[in-house]
Parts: sequence; structure tokens; C-alpha cells
Amino acid sequence: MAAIERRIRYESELDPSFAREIIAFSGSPSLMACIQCGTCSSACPLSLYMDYTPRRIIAMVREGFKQEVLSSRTIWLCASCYACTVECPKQIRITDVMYALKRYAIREGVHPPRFPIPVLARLFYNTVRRRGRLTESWTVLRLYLQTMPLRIPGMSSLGWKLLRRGRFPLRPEGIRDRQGLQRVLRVVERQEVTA
Amino acid sequence: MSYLYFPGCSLKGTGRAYEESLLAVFRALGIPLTELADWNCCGATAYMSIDEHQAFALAARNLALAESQGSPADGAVQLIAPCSACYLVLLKAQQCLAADIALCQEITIALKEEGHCYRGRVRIRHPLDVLVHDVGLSEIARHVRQPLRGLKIACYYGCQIVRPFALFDRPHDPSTMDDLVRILGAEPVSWPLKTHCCGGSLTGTIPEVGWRLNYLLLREAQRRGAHLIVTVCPLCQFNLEAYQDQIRQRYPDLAPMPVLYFTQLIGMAMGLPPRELGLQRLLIPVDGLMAALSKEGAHARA
Amino acid sequence: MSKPKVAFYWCASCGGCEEAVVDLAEEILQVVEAVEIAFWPVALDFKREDVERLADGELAAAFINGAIRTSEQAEMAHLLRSKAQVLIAFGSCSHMGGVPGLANLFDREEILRYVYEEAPSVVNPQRVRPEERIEVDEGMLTLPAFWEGVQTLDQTVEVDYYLPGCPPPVGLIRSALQALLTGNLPPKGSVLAPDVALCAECPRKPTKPERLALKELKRPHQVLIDPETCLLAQGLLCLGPATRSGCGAACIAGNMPCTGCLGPTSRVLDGGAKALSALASLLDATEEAEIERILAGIPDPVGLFYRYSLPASLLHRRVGNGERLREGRSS
Amino acid sequence: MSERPMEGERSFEPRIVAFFCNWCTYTAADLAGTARMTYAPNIRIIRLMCSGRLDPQFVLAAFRHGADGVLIGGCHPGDCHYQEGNYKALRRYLLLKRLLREMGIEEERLRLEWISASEGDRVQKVANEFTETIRRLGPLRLAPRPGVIRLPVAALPEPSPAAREGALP
Amino acid sequence: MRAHEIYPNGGPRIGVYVCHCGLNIAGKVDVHEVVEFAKTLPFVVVAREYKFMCSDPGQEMIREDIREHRLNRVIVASCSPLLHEATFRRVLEQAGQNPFFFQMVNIREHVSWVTEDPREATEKAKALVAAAVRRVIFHEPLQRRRVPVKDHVLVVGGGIAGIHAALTLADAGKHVYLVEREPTIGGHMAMFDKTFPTLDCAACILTPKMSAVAAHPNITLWTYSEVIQVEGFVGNFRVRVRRKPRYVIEELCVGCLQCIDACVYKDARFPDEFNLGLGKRKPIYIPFPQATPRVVLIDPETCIWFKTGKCKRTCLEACERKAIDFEQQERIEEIEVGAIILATGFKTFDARRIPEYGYGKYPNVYTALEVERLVNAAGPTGGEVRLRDGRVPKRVGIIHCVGSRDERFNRYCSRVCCMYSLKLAHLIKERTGAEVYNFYIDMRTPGKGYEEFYDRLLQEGVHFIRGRVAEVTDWAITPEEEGKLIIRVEDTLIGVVRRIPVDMVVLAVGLEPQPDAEEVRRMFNISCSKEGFFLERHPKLAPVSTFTDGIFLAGACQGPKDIPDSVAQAGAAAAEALALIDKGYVELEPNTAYIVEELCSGCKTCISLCPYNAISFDEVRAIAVINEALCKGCGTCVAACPSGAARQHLFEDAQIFQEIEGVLAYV
Repeated sequence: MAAIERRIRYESELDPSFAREIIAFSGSPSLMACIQCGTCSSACPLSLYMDYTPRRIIAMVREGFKQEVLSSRTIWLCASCYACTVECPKQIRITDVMYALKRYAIREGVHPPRFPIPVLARLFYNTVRRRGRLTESWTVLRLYLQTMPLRIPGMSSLGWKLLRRGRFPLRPEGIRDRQGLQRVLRVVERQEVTA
Repeated sequence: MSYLYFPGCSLKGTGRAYEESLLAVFRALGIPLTELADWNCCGATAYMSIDEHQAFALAARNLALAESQGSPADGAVQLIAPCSACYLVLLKAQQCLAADIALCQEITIALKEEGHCYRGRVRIRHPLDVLVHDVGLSEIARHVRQPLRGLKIACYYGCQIVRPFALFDRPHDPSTMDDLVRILGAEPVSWPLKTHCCGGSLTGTIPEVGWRLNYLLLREAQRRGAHLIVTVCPLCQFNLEAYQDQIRQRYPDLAPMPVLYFTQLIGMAMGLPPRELGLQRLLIPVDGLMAALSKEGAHARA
Repeated sequence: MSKPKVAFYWCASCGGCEEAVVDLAEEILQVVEAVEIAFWPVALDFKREDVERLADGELAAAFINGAIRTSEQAEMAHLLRSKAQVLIAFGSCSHMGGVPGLANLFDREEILRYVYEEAPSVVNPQRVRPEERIEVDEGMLTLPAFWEGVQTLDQTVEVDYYLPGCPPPVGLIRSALQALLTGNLPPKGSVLAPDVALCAECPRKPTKPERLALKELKRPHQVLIDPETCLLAQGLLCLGPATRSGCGAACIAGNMPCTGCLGPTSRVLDGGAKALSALASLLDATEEAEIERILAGIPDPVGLFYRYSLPASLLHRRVGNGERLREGRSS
Repeated sequence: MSERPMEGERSFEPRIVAFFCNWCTYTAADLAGTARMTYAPNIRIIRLMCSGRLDPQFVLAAFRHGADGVLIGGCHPGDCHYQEGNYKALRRYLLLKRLLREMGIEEERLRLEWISASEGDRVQKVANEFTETIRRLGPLRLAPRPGVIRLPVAALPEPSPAAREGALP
Repeated sequence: MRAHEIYPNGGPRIGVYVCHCGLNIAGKVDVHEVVEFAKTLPFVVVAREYKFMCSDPGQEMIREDIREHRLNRVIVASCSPLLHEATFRRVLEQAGQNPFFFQMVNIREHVSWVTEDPREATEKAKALVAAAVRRVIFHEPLQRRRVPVKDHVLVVGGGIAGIHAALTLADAGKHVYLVEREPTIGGHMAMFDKTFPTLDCAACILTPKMSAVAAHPNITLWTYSEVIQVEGFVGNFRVRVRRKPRYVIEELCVGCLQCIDACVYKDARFPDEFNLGLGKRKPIYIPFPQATPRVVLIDPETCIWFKTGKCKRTCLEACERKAIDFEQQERIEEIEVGAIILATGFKTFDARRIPEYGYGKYPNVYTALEVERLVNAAGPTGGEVRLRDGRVPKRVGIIHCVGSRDERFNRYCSRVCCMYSLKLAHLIKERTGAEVYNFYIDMRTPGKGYEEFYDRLLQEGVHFIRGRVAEVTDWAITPEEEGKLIIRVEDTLIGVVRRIPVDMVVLAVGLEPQPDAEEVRRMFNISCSKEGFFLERHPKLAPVSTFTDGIFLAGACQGPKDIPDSVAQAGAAAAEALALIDKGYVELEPNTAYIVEELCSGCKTCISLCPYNAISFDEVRAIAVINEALCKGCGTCVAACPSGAARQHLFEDAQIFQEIEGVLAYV
């Protein structure tokens, strides 16, 4: 039997400042103007896989349902196709809101463990920070090792084919001025913290 | 006019054929492309999910490099970004920095540390835009040696070159690539999925979801009679092409469908050697089609 | 020049109409002087053959009283119609069906059963009923057929004029005869009586209030009737307003309400319905229960509103068992 | 006069004449139309200015000419456009029902309904209900009436002087 | 006899015209079949069909036929006669025929729109056409009666609608009687602080209009007065108005208010009606500072003199003008007017009827109207939003649709609550900085600038929770709910049930008809819609007219309405009244009853039936006579006349009998 879940929310469980934070974070004040029309949800190619539709995410952000929003899979399923953003009648930058929520979730560390998408983001981030560029082959390999090791055999033939066609170069890419880039990024980071 | 060229990480990896064909076509058209020296990752999707400001800094560094390396002929340096994600992120960074003074200051200060200077004078271009609007369809037509007669093509634009910045085409029903294909002698099929999402990195992270999206795209192209799909983005091309075996295991109704970069297609029509266009790197070969084409072409010329 | 020939005949009637003719008293002698009576079975010994012998149209006029219920009555009506230039329905029964017409509230079978089997004065253990045809040694005997319902004269044959009343008032008979003799006749189909309602000649008219509001309906035996005041004003169901004048308000003179024997005026299609409408309008009540309470004072609406006119009414007969109704129709 | 042939119960379609007052029920019937509230097609509406104009003769004439049911529609009590015409209609109706009862006609064949101008739905409901009632009762088997029911020619009036000259001083 | 001898206007030559009304009729009724059928009917000379008979070409077709085929009777089978009878009668007139040789057949509202089966619809249409053909044979030439119109107008109700209508008419030079039940005009609008969506100050835009009414030479303003009787008809109404005693002579009082200061009650201590009991007044008072007329009044229920007969009556001395008159009696005024505009407004839903919202039980549950007073600068708190204990609320919940869209109370949407809730949300947030929650079923903001206002409120951070509140309770579960009112609601957009603790609950009560709308309706002889608002003649084409000619509607008495709509409607009503009066006369339908004198027996049955006393008894001739000027044409006397001497034009027995036979003959 499925666990019976309490479906009531007391106001004390909500975070009244959440909406403000996300607005600041996403730079989309029009979030408040959402009329809950649902265009975003129907435009989204992935909403059918989401636990909360984008519309509901907006409503929940606005009402301070921080816990639910940050732990939802919705924000990670967003593929940044911007379909919602283009069609929103209130011009809410929903994709940016999703980005903001992803960043927030990573910062708070509330995303589901071993969930591949944030893992990929983290790998990507680390690689770029270190080398200035991404080497797809290594990033993908690491992602599979960390999140889906059992699927590696199934994908090996594809890997082999790509390797043979020169599309899976194993020599790591990188820029010359790595130290310079890292310094730039650190300055940005520092400024963000102080802000 | 001269263009700087920002390849982005994918064009050095899975999308090598894109770079090869792009360079070959521009070369054949007599337009010099200079690769941006010491470019770094654009700061795309995944990075932006961790830290937006750093992502903007990454983009801005590229733009600053472009400003210093380019020769601004008509006021702005033209920077070609063939990868849709790069194209979008560079544009987005530029726009956000223009709109948010505090952010702009923050980034400018950081770049200054290393002597970079960002002034916002780069014009970020997608090669499709450049080919259709700068070079012009008639100029391209002039170079067509081997018209792609009889070839039915599904033009796939993907999300990010027309969304959210619809700078050179309509976000819902773009047509530049269709026009281009027609000039090359082929027939663009009408299909409603031109800008439907391929799932981006989801094919790697949640394969079932990503594959399903790609299956729907492929099946529709097939249903509408397309012989092949043409794309403008390395990730789209990879998603559509690379997983066809896996997809077919789940959905057996799918026949192999070649997926080409639009630059490869132009090169073919211009009669450039297949190797220069990286055709050998395709997982689903187009040799058969090519053979049929050249016969058809010969026939037509006769 | 020979005197015009006239005929008198009776069908389903009580004989009162014949009396009314006799009530002309000495004037009857003038009548006899002016016309030749060719047929009057009640008064003189005529036979049907006497009529049959006449040429078509030989009779200047035929007066028929009584309603039509039997085949014989119908035959006689047809016969007289063919012989007479002018056919006059004489009295309420031939005019509108009359009191015998109230039999239309019952089926033929109900009537026969009651009359021959159920009436308290009847002893008929074998339940014998008169038969239309009966075989006897001498041959076949026939009786006139007893129809399913009562008809007016004009529902049987074409009628030229109507002399209304039960019986027709002497005055009306007199002026009708005069008109007939002088040839000064109104359009065919006319009722030979004034076309204004009885109130016009009612002596009590001045006592009728302008605003009448009846809280109770009374029947003559229930009250002591004031001999001067309008009867309706006393709560009695007087049909004078809905009935033609011409009788000199004889019943009212007798301190009894008008029962409507002269029938409605020419503008009215169904006298009963009209009288009903007028009466209902005068009730002093707006609540349904109160209206019903007052209406309980009319236990027999058909008897009140169609005492003389049921066969002539729009409904004509009671709706009973459909099967029996269908077969009984003859003409 | 139109006597119609007997109909089998199954094919029986009631014929209903409705007398509606101009201000309430007729308007309500218009409203039912505007609102596209479909109802049984058996109802034939005749407009009167007021239910108080309803002469009981009209009801009997309708039955005589083949109606299986007669519906009278007026304003609600107290709402009469002419103050109290509907009360007169009510009294006549109640007495008429007594008469019909004695004549062997089912009382349900005559129905009076108060329907205000805003009650289009009520027109629909009553029309449907009444049609069903009559359908259940079957055809009114009125005995055929011999003779001709002739509108007395005298019923055609000379236009009155007032009508002819029209305008008031 | 030949037909032309029997029937008026010579032998009947009938034209039958069947309208398609686009597809409204033709989509259901086989119009062609009806036309072919009509051709077979006696006396029918031509029968035609046309797309839109009421159009110019349609009308011309009839005129043409009347000339060419010498038609002397016309039948149009189309929509309801209530819509186009006048149109087609005019067509006959234009073609030189008497307009009453016309009969209209309603095959749209009564056939095509209400019948499912096309076959049955066609048959029904045929029957109705047949009836009309039979009927029209018996039509007679008639003429309309002309009656002069009084050029005064009565406006009932002194809210914004009544004020606007009165001023419009007065400015056009007509004399207006403006009758208001309350001691002042201004109505509900006078109680508001701001108006949506512009947030104009209500008083700033209303008070100038109120003073204009008081000062206008063409307006007789009777406040504290009620209409008690209405007689007559369009153009000629006789109205009686009761003027209740104020115990202050209106003509003498200058509104100095010294009497109020002088009252033996030192403090105001009686609940103040204008502030809905949130403030206090003395027995002698003025409802609010801008009250119009600016005249005080004494409430005998609270005045100690009236209650006990013992008082120093300090007010009397305080009044230099000697305007106070304890002996004043009510007065009855009689006026004659040509037109009447009803602008009697609305009342708000009684929130006590929904006990689960706790109004009357929890002191901090308010109705929206009460909050209007609280936010009003001239209100009992000087515009500060304070709870009854003086605290400033930190969280406020506004519950929409209270008494609206609820089968238990009112089915309809009250139309203004969404917008006034937005306005109150804005004002409360502005004045207190409180978090404001709106609980709504649907947001309805269809007006100029309304959606934009909603958007503004969204951006201001007012919460909008889609869900109808189940209850307001003081039952606390969590510690922070202690001492609060808890609103329990399903947030349907998020999909969870929520409990939201607030300090103040505002009930957005709906609009209802005035409690005495029924009596008023009867007095003025008009109709009400189902919910009890006055019924307009046609929802689209005659939205301010009523079924009674000469009586017009303005404002919320016709249905929930906001200020701009009320004002617009008031203007429209004024224009209609003006058109009527300026024409100078009305033409009455010639459907009067008449008595054929030589046939009348003088039975007097008819006399008592006439509600208009149009029938009298002529003692000399001993018959009844009808005054056709007084007759309204109901025909009750005609139905009752036991000898058929009383008749009715346009509804002659013969015509109706023909119609009856007609509808039955062709089924």
C-alpha cells in the first residue's frame, strides 16, 4: 500500500521569502504576474515527465513552497528549450526561473542524490573551471561511472563507433590561459558572496 | 567581410564534422573564418545551472577576446557561433550584461583582472544567419554544382537558435533553412517539429526520456517522407543520430535516418569532396543517397 | 289563392311546445284562418302518408319541436324538410337539444339499463328490452332505432329559423307567425328572438349593483328570495345575462332565476362556456382554495350551464367509453 | 370541423393548444427560444394579451377541433400586467375543470401555469411535462358532433366608430 | 354572400412571407415547404421566402407585392412579434394598407429554436402559418390612439445611477423629481473611498454631482421619501410620494450642525447607519459631511423627547433658523410624470447566511462594505485599517464570491466583487503593509483597465489563491495559528489544502436585489428576472426599457453593475425618457375593448372586472360603456361578457377561433 501522505500545508511550513529570493535569483520579477494559465506546461516538451508542471512550480514558488520546489524533479527535467519563455503571455522568463531553482537547489544541496542531471552539471562545472573547456568524452564517461555504471556495457558499441570516426577524442581539451580564467571566475565568485 | 569563429567544445569533439564542413563551405565561398584564439567554454546550460554569474563571465571572456582579436569593419566584430547552445549563451550573456548594470560591472571588474576588456561590441551570429542573410541565397546558388534533386529533407532547427532570441527567424515556424535547402535543389518537407526540443543533455542523463523525444522527431520526419534530417546544432545532430540503435530497440518501426549538418548538405551540393565535409564521420552513412544523387544529377545535366 | 299550408310536428319533447301553440288562445283562430294546417298529429288525426302525398315545397312552413333521438324522428324531420319551404326549429329541444339533450351525459346502454332494469319502479327479472326488430307470426315487426345520443334539429336537417324557449314565449310565436305571413323574414339561420340578453328586459335590472362580488352561490330552495332584488345579487345562479330576452323575464317574475331556455345570443358559440366565464368572473376570491369553496355551490355545472343546450354545445356529449361511442353514431 | 381518424396509441402525438399571455408567458416562450431550450413540438402557442382574455369557449373550441390538451399560461399571481386578469383566469379555469370533469374529460387535459417572463426554462419544462401527461392519457376521444360549427357571421363586427376614427381628441 | 361582402377590406388577398433569418429558421424549418404549403391556403395570392425579411430588400418585396398583387393582408412568418411586428406593420402602411391587416407568425423563438427535429419543426411552422392565414382574413382596419405625454420625469433612487439620470434630464430642460429613501443621496458610491481601477477618490467625483442635483433648478429633490403608488400609463403616470418627517424643516436648515453639538447627549452613542454601525451618531445627526441635502434629521427611535416626552430640547434653542419642528408630520405629494426611471440599486448579500465564514461570530470578519468604510478617510477610523481592538492587521484574507455563484444563495456572478476585492487588497496593503490573500474561484476582470489592475496587484505581491474557502475558524493547530482566524482552503493550483492564519477576514459579499424589489416591481407593474432584479425588455436590444412602456431602468436594480456601467445605463435611460417626452405623444396599440351598444343588455358583469375603471354604466341607456382612453386592452371583460356584446380589437373572438382551428387543422 502506498504511504498515506499528509496533503495539508500549514503556513509555518512555508517560506514567505522564497518568492523574493527566486525573483532576485532569476531576474524575473514578472514571476509575480503569473496568471496560472498553463501555457508553459502545455508548451513544455518535458512536462509530461515532471512531478509538478511548470505552472505549478511558479504557483508554489510564489506561495513559498520551498521544500517541494527544490526537491522536485521538474527543475532538472527542464532542457532549456525556452518554449515556455517564448509563449508566456505575461513574459515570465520561466527557463531562467528554472535555472535559478537549479542553482538554488544545488547551493542548498537538496536535489535527489545520484540524480544524473545535477551530477552532470557539477562535472561540467568542475571541468570547465579547471581547464576552460569541456571534453565531452571524459565528462560522459564520468557521468556514467557516477550515476549509471550498469548502463556502460549497453553504450560501449556507440562509444566504439564514435571513437573510430574521430568523434570521441580522448585528448583532454583546455585553454592556454587557465590560471587567468580561474582568477576571473574567482573574482566573480567573491563578488557574488559579498553581494 | 571577415568573421571570427567560436567553435565551442562540441565542434572539437562529437561535432567535428560540423567544424570541417563549415570551414570547407566558407572556404569555397571565399569567406575567411578566423578561429578565436584561446576561446573557452561558452558557459552553457549545465554551467549556468551551477552559477549564473560565472557562466556570464565565461561568455564575456570570449566576447572580450573577440573584441580584441577582431577587426570591427562596420562597428562590430562578427562572431560566428555554430553551436546553438553557444550561440544562445553568448547572446544571453550579452543581453543580460546590457540590461543589468551591476552585473555588468561585476563581470567587467573580474575580466579586467586579467586585462580583458568587454565593451559589448560583438555581434554574435549563427552561420545559418550569415549564409542566408550576409552571403545570400543567390550567391550560394551560384556555387551549386550538384543540385540535390529528388532529396526530401526535414529541416530541424532545434530550440535555441530561434528561442528566445528570434533574431533572424520566427521562433515557431522558422524558414531560413528551408529556403536554403530549396536553393540547393532539394525539397524541404513540411513538418511541425522544426523547433521541438531534442532533449539536450537528457539523452545522457535520463536516456528513456531523451530517446523518446528523439524517437518522436525521427518518426515524424520519416512519416513525412524525409530522406534525411538536417540540423544546425552539434547536440541536436548527435542526439538524433547517435541513439538510433537504442531507440530502434524500443520502437522497431524506425528505419535508419541520416542526420546531417546543414553545412554538410551545402558542401554536397557545391560538389565538395566528402572527406572535407566529414561525411565519413556519420554513423548513418549517406553513400547510397549520394550515389543516387550523382546519377540523378548526371541525368539532369544530360 | 289558397291558404299557405303549414305543418306541426313533435319529436323528443314533452308536449309543452304544443301547449304553447294552443296558448295563443283566441289568436289561434286567426292563425287557422290565415293558414291551412296540413299536418299536426297532436291536435288532429293526420297520418304520415298525408305528408308524403304533398309535393316538395308544398308546405309554406313546418314547425318541429323536440330533439332528435330516434330514427323515426329523423325520418320525419327529413320528410318535413323536403316538403317545407321554411323549416322552423320550435322550442329549446329542437333548437339546442333541450332537457332531453341532457341524456347526452349518459351512454345509450346506461339509459336502457336504468330504464328497463334498474329504476326503482321497474320489475323486469328477465331483463327484457324492446328490440328494434322482432319476428312474430305475421312477419317482422320493427321499432324506431334508439340512437346513441340526442341531436338538435339542425344537426339532423337544415333549419331555416329557430323559435327559442321552453316553451317558446307566446309573444315570440306571434311575431314569428306574423313575419312568416307577411314574408318579412330575417336572414336564414336567425333565431326569432331579440339578440340582447335578458337583463335588458328584466324588471330587477336597476337593483343589480355595478360591482358584484359573490362570496357564496346559493340555490333557490336554500334561501328566502327577495322578490324585488336582482337574483344574482342575492347569490342565485341566474343565467339571464347569458340568455336571450324575449320571454319578458317570466321566470324572474315568478321569483325564480333564469335557466337559459332561450339560449345564447348570436355572438356566442357555446352558451354554457360563456355563462360559466361570466359567473366565474364575478367570484370574490383570489386564492385557489377559496375559489373552490365557492364553486362547490355549483354541484352540477353541466346541468346549470347546459340545461337546454348540451347537444348544441361544442362538447356535445359526455366523453365515455370510446368503443361504445364510436359505434352508436348514425347520421 | 376537423374530426381526425383514431390513432393507435403508439403513433399518438398529442396536439396541444397553448394560450399564453403577451407579457409573461409568451415572452418566456420567446426566451426559451433565445436560449435554444428545445421542447416537445406538440405545443401550438396562441398569443393573448392577458390570461384574463381567455374565454372558456376557446378551450372547448380547441378540444372540439382536435386538441388533446390545452395549456394556459399567465403571469404569477400578483404579477399580472393588468393587475388581476390572471385571477379571473384562475377562477374560470377552476370552474371549467369542474365542467370538464362532469363531461368525462380528464382534468389533466387542461392546465394552467404561471410562468413569468424570465422563466424560459419553465416553458420548456411545462411543455415537455404536459406533452408527456397528454401522451399518457392518450387521445381525447370526444364524441363526434353532428352538424356544422359555424362562426356566426354576426361575429364579424362593423368596426366601431372609435376604431374607425382612431385618434382621441 | 361573396367573400368581399363578408370580410372587411374586400375579398381577402393574402401575401405570406416566410423568413429564413439566415440559418436561424432555415437551418431547421424547411422554409420552401412552408411557402409551398401556404400557396395552397385559401385567399393566399402570393407566398415567398427570403433570407432576411426584416432587411430593406425584404420589406421592399412586400411593398412591391402589395402594389402589384393588390394584397390587402400580409403574413410574415419570422421571429417574435415582440421584435418585428412594428417593422412589418410599417411596411403595410408605406404601401398604403392599414397596418393592422397584418399577422406575424413566430417560427423562430417558438419553432426553429426550440424544436429538435426538422420535420416536426416544419410541420409546426405550417400549422402556425395556417392559423395566421385564417386569422388575418378576419382582421379589420384600425388606427393607433395618440396620447399626449407629460414632460416631467420621476427618478427613483438617488445613487450614482439616479443622480446621473436626473442631471442628464435636467440639463436637457426637463423637470425631474428625484426621490430617495435615505436622508441623503449618494447611495453606495458615497460610502466608497476609492473606485477601481483608477483609484479615483469616490467622493471627489461624486460630491460635485450631488451638489449639482441640489442646486439644479430643474430638479425637485425629495430625500427621506418613498413612492407609494403609481397609476396611469406611459406618458401619463400619476405618482404618490410619501415624505417622511425629518423633524427638521428642510427649507430652513442651513446645515450649520449647531443643533448636533447642542444635543443633550454629549457623546455620539448610537450606531451610525451610514458607517454600518462601525461609528456612532447622536439622535440628531447628518449621515455624513457631504450629505445632500445638507439638512440634519432627528431619529425618533433614539431621540429622548420622542421616547419619553421629557427632554430639555437644547437643539431647539441652538437652531437660530428655528428649523427644528418636533410636530412635523409625514406628507403625501402627488405628481404627474411622463416617464419613470428606476434606479433603486442593490443591497449586499447578508454574510450571516454563510455561517462557516464566521461573520457576526468572529469580530474580525468584516464585509467588504464595512472595509470600504474603514479605508475611507471620512470613515469611522479616518481611513486607518484597524481591527475592532485597534490593532493593525498583519495578514488579511479576502474571500471572493460570498453569496455569489452558489446555488444555495445566488447562481449569478455579482460582477463587481473581483474588482472591488482587488481595490481593497491594494488599499489595505498600502495602508497597513499587510500580506493580503485573495481566495477566488475565477478572477473576472473584463473591463477597461481592469485586467491591468489585476496585473498590478499580482506584481504588488498580493497573494491569489484559487480555491473557494471552506471555513474561517479560530481553531488553532500550530502555535503561530494561535489567536488568529484560520482560513481553510484548497489551493487548487498547487494541489494542497492550506490553512492560512490571518488577522482580518474580508468577505466579498455579492450584490442582491433590494429587499423590497418585489413590492417596488409590483407598484410599477414591471417584471423581475428570476433572481429578483428588474427585468429589461430585451437583454440586448432594449436593456434599459421594461415591459411597461415609459418605465426605464438604470444601475444595479437591473443586475449587478459597477459604477461606469451604472452611469452608462443611467445615461441611456435618460435618453430613452427624453426621446419619449420630446416626441410629445405616445401611440397606443389599438387593442382596446369596445362594447357594441345595441347588443348590450346592461348586465354589468364587465364593470367590476376592469382594473382601470374604464367601464361605466350609462344610466340613461342602461348599458355599459367603455372609455377607450382608459382601456389597456387586457380583454378580461370581453372574455366575461355573457352575451358577446363586449369585444376587443385585434383579439376578436372570431380571429381567435380561426387561430384555434388553424393550428389544429393542419397537423
